[in-house]
Amino acid sequence: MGATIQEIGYAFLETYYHRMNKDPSKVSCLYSQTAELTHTNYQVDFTPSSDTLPTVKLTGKENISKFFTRNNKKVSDLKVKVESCDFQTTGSSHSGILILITGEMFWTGTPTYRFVQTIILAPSGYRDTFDVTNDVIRFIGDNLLPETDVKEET
Amino acid sequence: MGATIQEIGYAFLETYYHRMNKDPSKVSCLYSQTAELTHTNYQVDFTPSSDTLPTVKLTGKENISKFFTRNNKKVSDLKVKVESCDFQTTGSSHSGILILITGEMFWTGTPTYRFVQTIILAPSGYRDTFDVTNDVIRFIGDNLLPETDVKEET
Amino acid sequence: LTSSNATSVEFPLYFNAAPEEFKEAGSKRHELRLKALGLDQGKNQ
Amino acid sequence: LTSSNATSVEFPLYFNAAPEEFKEAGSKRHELRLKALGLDQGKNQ
Repeated sequence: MGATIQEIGYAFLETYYHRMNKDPSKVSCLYSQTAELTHTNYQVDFTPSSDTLPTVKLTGKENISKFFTRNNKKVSDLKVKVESCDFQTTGSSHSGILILITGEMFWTGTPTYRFVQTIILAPSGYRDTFDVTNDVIRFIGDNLLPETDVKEET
Repeated sequence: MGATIQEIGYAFLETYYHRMNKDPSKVSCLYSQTAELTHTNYQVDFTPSSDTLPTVKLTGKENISKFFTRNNKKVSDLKVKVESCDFQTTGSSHSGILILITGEMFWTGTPTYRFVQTIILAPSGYRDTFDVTNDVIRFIGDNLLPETDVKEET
Repeated sequence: LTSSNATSVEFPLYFNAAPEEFKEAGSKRHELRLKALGLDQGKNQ
Repeated sequence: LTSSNATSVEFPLYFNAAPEEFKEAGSKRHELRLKALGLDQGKNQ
């Protein structure tokens, strides 16, 4: 394999975010048949005063395809700033790639939302191509205030 | 398999953080032979004015073992607050578990540091046990100020 | 293995420290925040 | 596949937006921050 995992990873991110922007209905082509996706729950209205967004979990390429098609408008409006990427090899014989991304995203008219995302790429079986097997996003609040009344655990 | 991935995941985290606290030299037993670890770089002095910490990447159980043993004192002093966990199944036949953690950590005398961490567990081959194949931590700054002078990309 | 959230866990979870122990460290972080915002007048210790 | 960081990339990376487009959205987030800190006097819009 000629390319480093960084090169493959960055090229993937370029394709991934570009396709969201240009053709959401084809984003699911990047996923494996049994992929799992935890992504922005677009069915819930964004709360203007909240600095995080809820997520929803989907399993399988078909459900993922429906998700991106149904939320076509929002998905294509997504704007992303990536602040860091960490890469590791993973899976059998380390032929897969794990990417840990941090950054901010927004949609027209919204504030920025800070997020972390983990994506796992596995060799697709075709020469030098990869499928997404896992994709998890989690939004990060600011946690600005010091803890004054910490909840007790039971 | 009787336990859910959540149950396995939380039980793992309990073991993982507890062992850091009680016996750092045995933390590496949780990792697979060829595991990759991106963790706090304890060889660099913490900068008091910074809200993030640098990380270092290690490959293989032997190097991971040396890392935890060399940094014994700091590792055993680690205190962790987990604010969210996302779980997905991963790997061949989805027998592995991906965990995306967000939270805060600190050491005696330091401020809290916000972090995100991705851990992948794969079946070890022994009945119902798992090895860590990947473990990546990334510290998150506050990014408090709005962007006034955005750097241009070339 | 299902995608259900059967395990009910209440966040945050604390490891190797009681919730109170996070207060002091958390206030140090908060001071860094105020400094970053230029709001740390009279609090420089 | 190595652990080297041969690929030099300058962060942040922008996708589907120019850096300037993040300014307005970023300032909305900043207003939420000031509100959370109780520092939003005279800025309620």
